[in-house]
Amino acid sequence: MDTIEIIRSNLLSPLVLAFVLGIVATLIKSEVEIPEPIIKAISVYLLFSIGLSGGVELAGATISQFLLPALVTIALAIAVPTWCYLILRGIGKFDIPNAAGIAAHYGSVSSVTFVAGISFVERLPEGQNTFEAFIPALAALMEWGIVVALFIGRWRMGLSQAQDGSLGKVIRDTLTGRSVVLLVGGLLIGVIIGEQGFARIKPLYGDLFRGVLVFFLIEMGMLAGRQLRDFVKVGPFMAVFGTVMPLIHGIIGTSLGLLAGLSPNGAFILGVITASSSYIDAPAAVRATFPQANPSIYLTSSLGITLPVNLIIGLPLYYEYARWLGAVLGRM
Amino acid sequence: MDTIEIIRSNLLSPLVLAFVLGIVATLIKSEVEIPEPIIKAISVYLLFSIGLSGGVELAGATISQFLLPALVTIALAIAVPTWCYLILRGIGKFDIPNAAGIAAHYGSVSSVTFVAGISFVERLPEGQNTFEAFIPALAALMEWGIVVALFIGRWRMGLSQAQDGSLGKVIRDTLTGRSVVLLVGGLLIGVIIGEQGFARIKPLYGDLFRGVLVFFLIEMGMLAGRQLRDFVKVGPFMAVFGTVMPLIHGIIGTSLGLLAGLSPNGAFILGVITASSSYIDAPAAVRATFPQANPSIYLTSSLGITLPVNLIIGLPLYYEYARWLGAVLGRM
Amino acid sequence: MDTIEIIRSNLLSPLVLAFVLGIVATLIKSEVEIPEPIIKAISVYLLFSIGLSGGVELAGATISQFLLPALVTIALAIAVPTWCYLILRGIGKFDIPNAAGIAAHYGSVSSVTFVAGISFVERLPEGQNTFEAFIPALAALMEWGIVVALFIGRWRMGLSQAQDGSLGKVIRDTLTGRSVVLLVGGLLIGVIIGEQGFARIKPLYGDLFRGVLVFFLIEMGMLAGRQLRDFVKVGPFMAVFGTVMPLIHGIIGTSLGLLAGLSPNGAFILGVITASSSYIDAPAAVRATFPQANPSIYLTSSLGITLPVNLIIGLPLYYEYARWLGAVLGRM
Amino acid sequence: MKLTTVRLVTIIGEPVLKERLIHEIYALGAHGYTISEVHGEGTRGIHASQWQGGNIKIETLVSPEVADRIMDAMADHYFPNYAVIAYVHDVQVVRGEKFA
Amino acid sequence: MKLTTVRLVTIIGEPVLKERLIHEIYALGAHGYTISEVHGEGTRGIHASQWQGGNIKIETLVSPEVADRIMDAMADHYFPNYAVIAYVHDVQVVRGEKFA
Amino acid sequence: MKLTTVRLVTIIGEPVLKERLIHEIYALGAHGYTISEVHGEGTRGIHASQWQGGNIKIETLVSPEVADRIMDAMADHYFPNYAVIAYVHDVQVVRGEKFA
Ligand SMILES: Nc1ncnc2c1ncn2[C@@H]1O[C@H](COP(=O)(O)O)[C@@H](O)[C@H]1O
Ligand SMILES: Nc1ncnc2c1ncn2[C@@H]1O[C@H](COP(=O)(O)O)[C@@H](O)[C@H]1O
Ligand SMILES: Nc1ncnc2c1ncn2[C@@H]1O[C@H](COP(=O)(O)O)[C@@H](O)[C@H]1O
Ligand code: NA
Ligand code: NA
Ligand code: NA
Repeated sequence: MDTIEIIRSNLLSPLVLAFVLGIVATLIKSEVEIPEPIIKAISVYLLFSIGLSGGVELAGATISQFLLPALVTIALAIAVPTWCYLILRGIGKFDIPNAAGIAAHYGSVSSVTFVAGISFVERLPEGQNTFEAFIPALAALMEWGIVVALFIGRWRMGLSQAQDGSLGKVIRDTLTGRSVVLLVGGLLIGVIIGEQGFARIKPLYGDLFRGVLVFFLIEMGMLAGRQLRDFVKVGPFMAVFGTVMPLIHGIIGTSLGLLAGLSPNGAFILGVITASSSYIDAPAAVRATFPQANPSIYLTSSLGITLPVNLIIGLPLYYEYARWLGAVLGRM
Repeated sequence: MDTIEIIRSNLLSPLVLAFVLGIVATLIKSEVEIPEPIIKAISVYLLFSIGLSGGVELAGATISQFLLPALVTIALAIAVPTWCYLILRGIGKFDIPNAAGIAAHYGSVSSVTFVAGISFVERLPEGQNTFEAFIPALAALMEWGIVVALFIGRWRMGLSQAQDGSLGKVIRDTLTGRSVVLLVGGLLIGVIIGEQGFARIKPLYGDLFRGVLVFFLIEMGMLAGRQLRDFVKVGPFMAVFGTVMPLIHGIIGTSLGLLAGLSPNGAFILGVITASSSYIDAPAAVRATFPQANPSIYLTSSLGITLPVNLIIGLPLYYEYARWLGAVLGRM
Repeated sequence: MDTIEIIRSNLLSPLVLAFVLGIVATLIKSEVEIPEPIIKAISVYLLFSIGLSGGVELAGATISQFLLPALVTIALAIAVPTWCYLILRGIGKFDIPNAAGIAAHYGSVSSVTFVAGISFVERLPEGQNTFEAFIPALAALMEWGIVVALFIGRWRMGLSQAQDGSLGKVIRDTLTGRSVVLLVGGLLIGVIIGEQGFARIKPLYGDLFRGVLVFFLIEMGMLAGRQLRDFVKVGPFMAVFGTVMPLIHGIIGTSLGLLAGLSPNGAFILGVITASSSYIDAPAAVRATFPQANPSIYLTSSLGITLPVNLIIGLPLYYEYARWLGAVLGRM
Repeated sequence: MKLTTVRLVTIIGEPVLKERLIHEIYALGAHGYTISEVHGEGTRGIHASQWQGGNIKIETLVSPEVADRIMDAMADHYFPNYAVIAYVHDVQVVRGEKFA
Repeated sequence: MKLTTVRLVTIIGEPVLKERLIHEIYALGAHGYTISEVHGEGTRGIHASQWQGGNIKIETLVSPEVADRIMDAMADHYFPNYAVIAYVHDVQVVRGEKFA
Repeated sequence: MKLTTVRLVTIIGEPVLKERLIHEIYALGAHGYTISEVHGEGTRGIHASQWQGGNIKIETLVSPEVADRIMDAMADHYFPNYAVIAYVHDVQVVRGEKFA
């Protein structure tokens, strides 16, 4: 597939179309509703499935390649929220709580974007659709970006002024957060049960995966649609920030991934993880730590701008870039 | 299969048996409960699946055959509520709000009956189990029967006496109602992604369809069972109306479908759509527009009488009639 | 597979691992949450699937073999709660309400343990993975153990002191309880639709079964984990009772099953049913009948001790015992 | 619009009591009730249905006499063995006769 | 901390009325509301949305005048045809001006 | 049956505060609470958890002194930065000492 074809095929993939259907349904005030318990259960399912599938593939060989990408991911989890904070303070002129709050979102991971990235690769023709099995562990590591951003904010404010939700609690919440537990737990179970054990549960965790993701994206579209309405409120700076930063992060993540020895597909997914901005864990953590920060700014830019940008133009862009750079580096 | 066999095989199909299980569970006051969020999510799933599958099949050729059946469906969406209203006023002696309210139910579509009709055809032997791919669009058109019935009622009452939920709102609600958005949205997505895109999500939207429908019908049976208890309250006229009208509508819909050029299977499904009576959208719209109308009448007849009549004897009857008339018209 | 291998392979099965993941998630206070409506729907699904699959397999030949195992099951449903009651009164020194309440739990069935037992067999290599199709009916019969235990308690207390929830109500509730209706209803539907009707819904009720069970066990693990914390509260007697009784019951149930003519696999599952202790129906019935009984005792021992004991060491133990005794009796 | 005063009795307790409580308040003279699903903690420990999703809250608008009877019944039949609380206060309604 | 008294109006009724009721209480002067999902029974029979999951309960803290207006509107526009009840009582809040 | 008067404090706010609020009311002297899931609108705009399912409502029966302390704490610690409201009124219970 050439570049145009990749972009077209992403735009016209069931995933993006379901996302757009959700946006449209919201804009025309349609009452399509996927109840909250379903959405919660689906996100447990998606993360656990990804962990499982990764674990099943994991073998001694791939683990030895894990170290460098893991270090790169940790570096990104420190660097991304830091430069976001600096840009938001310096150029965006936000106060400390708002800058740290937004940085926490862009420094961590959006499960849906991550999952869509995985699915993007799996959709490719046989032979081109594999990636490193330890990728879910990278996503779990990147969750630490939240902690980094909140730490920066609290440090700059002086501890006294922040809310009493101690950083210790945020660290614990991050370590034991849903996505970390499901990704890592799934990974371990996958390693233990192997191909053979997985075969009997594959109808649920393998075959249905993409269909369920499409269903999920209808709701994500509705969510993004509701935030889109507040688009004007966030002002021009955040509109640009929410559009451009993920693209820059995607390129950086992909590049570093390749340099750390990941395959182009693996580097692409690391790019997606870096580009994505959280919309579940970060809002809750920020609300608890910096209640002064304005939620409509970070929610709208994360859900209403960055999520669609990543899903619609980010995915094919990072992918094409990964292929191109991979070729340049002689990695394909 | 001959007629007896068709009837027997419908009665003993998992769908009807699950429905009966639900009725029995309610009658013996068993606590089997499928929670509401699940039921809501399943109905989103069923409608979206049907739209999708239709869209995937849709090709240039079939679209050109869409016009006439669409016109016939629109005619039915106007005619059915009108004659229902007249019969309910003239013979049933109902007042305007009740007559219009009941007409709104019988003039529109029950998703579950529609879906069961589709599933009825898909269960047939290879080669006999196809139908026009644009059928979901006809179901969406038929939803307009609600608007027609409410319009008649409001016109006869004089606008002043009706509640302030303006007809404009009802029209908007109908256009953007859940079933319309999901059927049409699914159809469009199906057209765009085509066979190839569908293949990867078929495990969810294709393979599981029938099993999920069976699950759904347990709950529908419980719903019908609860209404059955109020059976005596609706009086003999509505008992007859609720039994006979769907059969007449089914025959009319099937006949017009064949005359409009549909295949016997397609005409059968149009018959099912015509015969079915709404139990979600119509009750809400009627309650908002004609609060004076007595909900136990329209809910009991729609859910407690017409739904079982259609599922149990209607489906095989319309199907056999479609095959017979199709043969007469030389269409098989 | 030899004994060690059976134990190892159960411990490392996706089911047990998912259960352990749930326990761990609770212990580290992770916020992984599978919402209640999902869990309710899944248990409806699991019971209905098992009934269905059983019904599909059921043939004239197997029915004639049903009588003796059914009588044995009824005998167990009377004997198990009786001796539990006596032990709890005599050795455990519990008062009447607590003794009867705990006996009601151990005398009836835990759906999840039962389902895990079925899944244990189905996972075995082709040719060794069949069992009598009427097994679900035995599980339904065993539910009567609740009634027996409550009857004993009320009899010993004198009716005046028990709450007004009459035994008649408990009997009706047991007969029309969720598991009974779904198992028996599923069984009947399975018989009627047969292989051919089942084929089209098998993707949901057959292929997905194991995967869904794994998902369910994550939540069961969290449930057990929450009870584990109260472990200390129940005291040493109940800790021993909750560990040892299921093992004894499992051995007795398996032995009697083989003597009643069941295959080793069938006898194994009867052993599992006997060993398992209820955690849904019994708590509700006991709470209504003997509010004086302390729920933390029966809930903690049933969910926090007996459930994990059965899943982790009980299943392979009963299975190996069934194979060994089957060989001794020349039944393999 | 003339408002009249009636009493709102609120009962919070275990779901297992639902049917029995409804039956009881009707027997004591209530003509309606509203239920919500809630969860909570009090001075008793765990209760049987706790892991199955908490408590129910039953609210019923009644005349003062009926309110007294319900509060008595709660104290006599339920407080000893069940995790239940009940409280009552005055509210004003438009059509007092509906609740009398 | 000085507490001031405002009125808490509670409306329980069919979900189909949700949007209209919210619109109406705002029009009559409320500045906020809280909704819960409940179910219940009263003196009317079945209503349209009953099988779809019960009733809604709307609570709004308002000034006495607004409370009177809302109660009037309930009695005039909704009681005749809908399964709705409404009641009102005094509560104390910290920042009375927020609800006035 | 002798009824005694206690105070019912109601707090409605963002779910993110749940643990902290429960901890706080216990620290101020409450012995129990009941939570419901609600949603609503007030004078602040969107809040972080809004799209995740609304607000929580915490109700706690306490003595008048504890009620005052809770209202003070709400006003001091939460009103400035969070979307929270709180109100209080008298109710009557059977066993007043349970809540004192
Ligand atoms: N002080 C209180 N304030 C509010 N609700 C309470 C209080 N005490 C108990 N409850 C509620 O009543 C239920 C039973 O209380 P208890 O019998 O004390 O365990 C609890 O689960 C709470 O939902
Ligand atoms: N006496 C009452 N106490 C509490 N709630 C009531 C009462 N009467 C009616 N309700 C509630 O108001 C709704 C409508 O009542 P009705 O119009 O009498 O059918 C019911 O479904 C209940 O939720
Ligand atoms: N006047 C009011 N009446 C009832 N509930 C209110 C009112 N104002 C605010 N609330 C509730 O309190 C929450 C926070 O309010 P606010 O801080 O004004 O945004 C809202 O989401 C509502 O649930
Ligand atoms: Na990121
Ligand atoms: Na119709
Ligand atoms: Na047992």
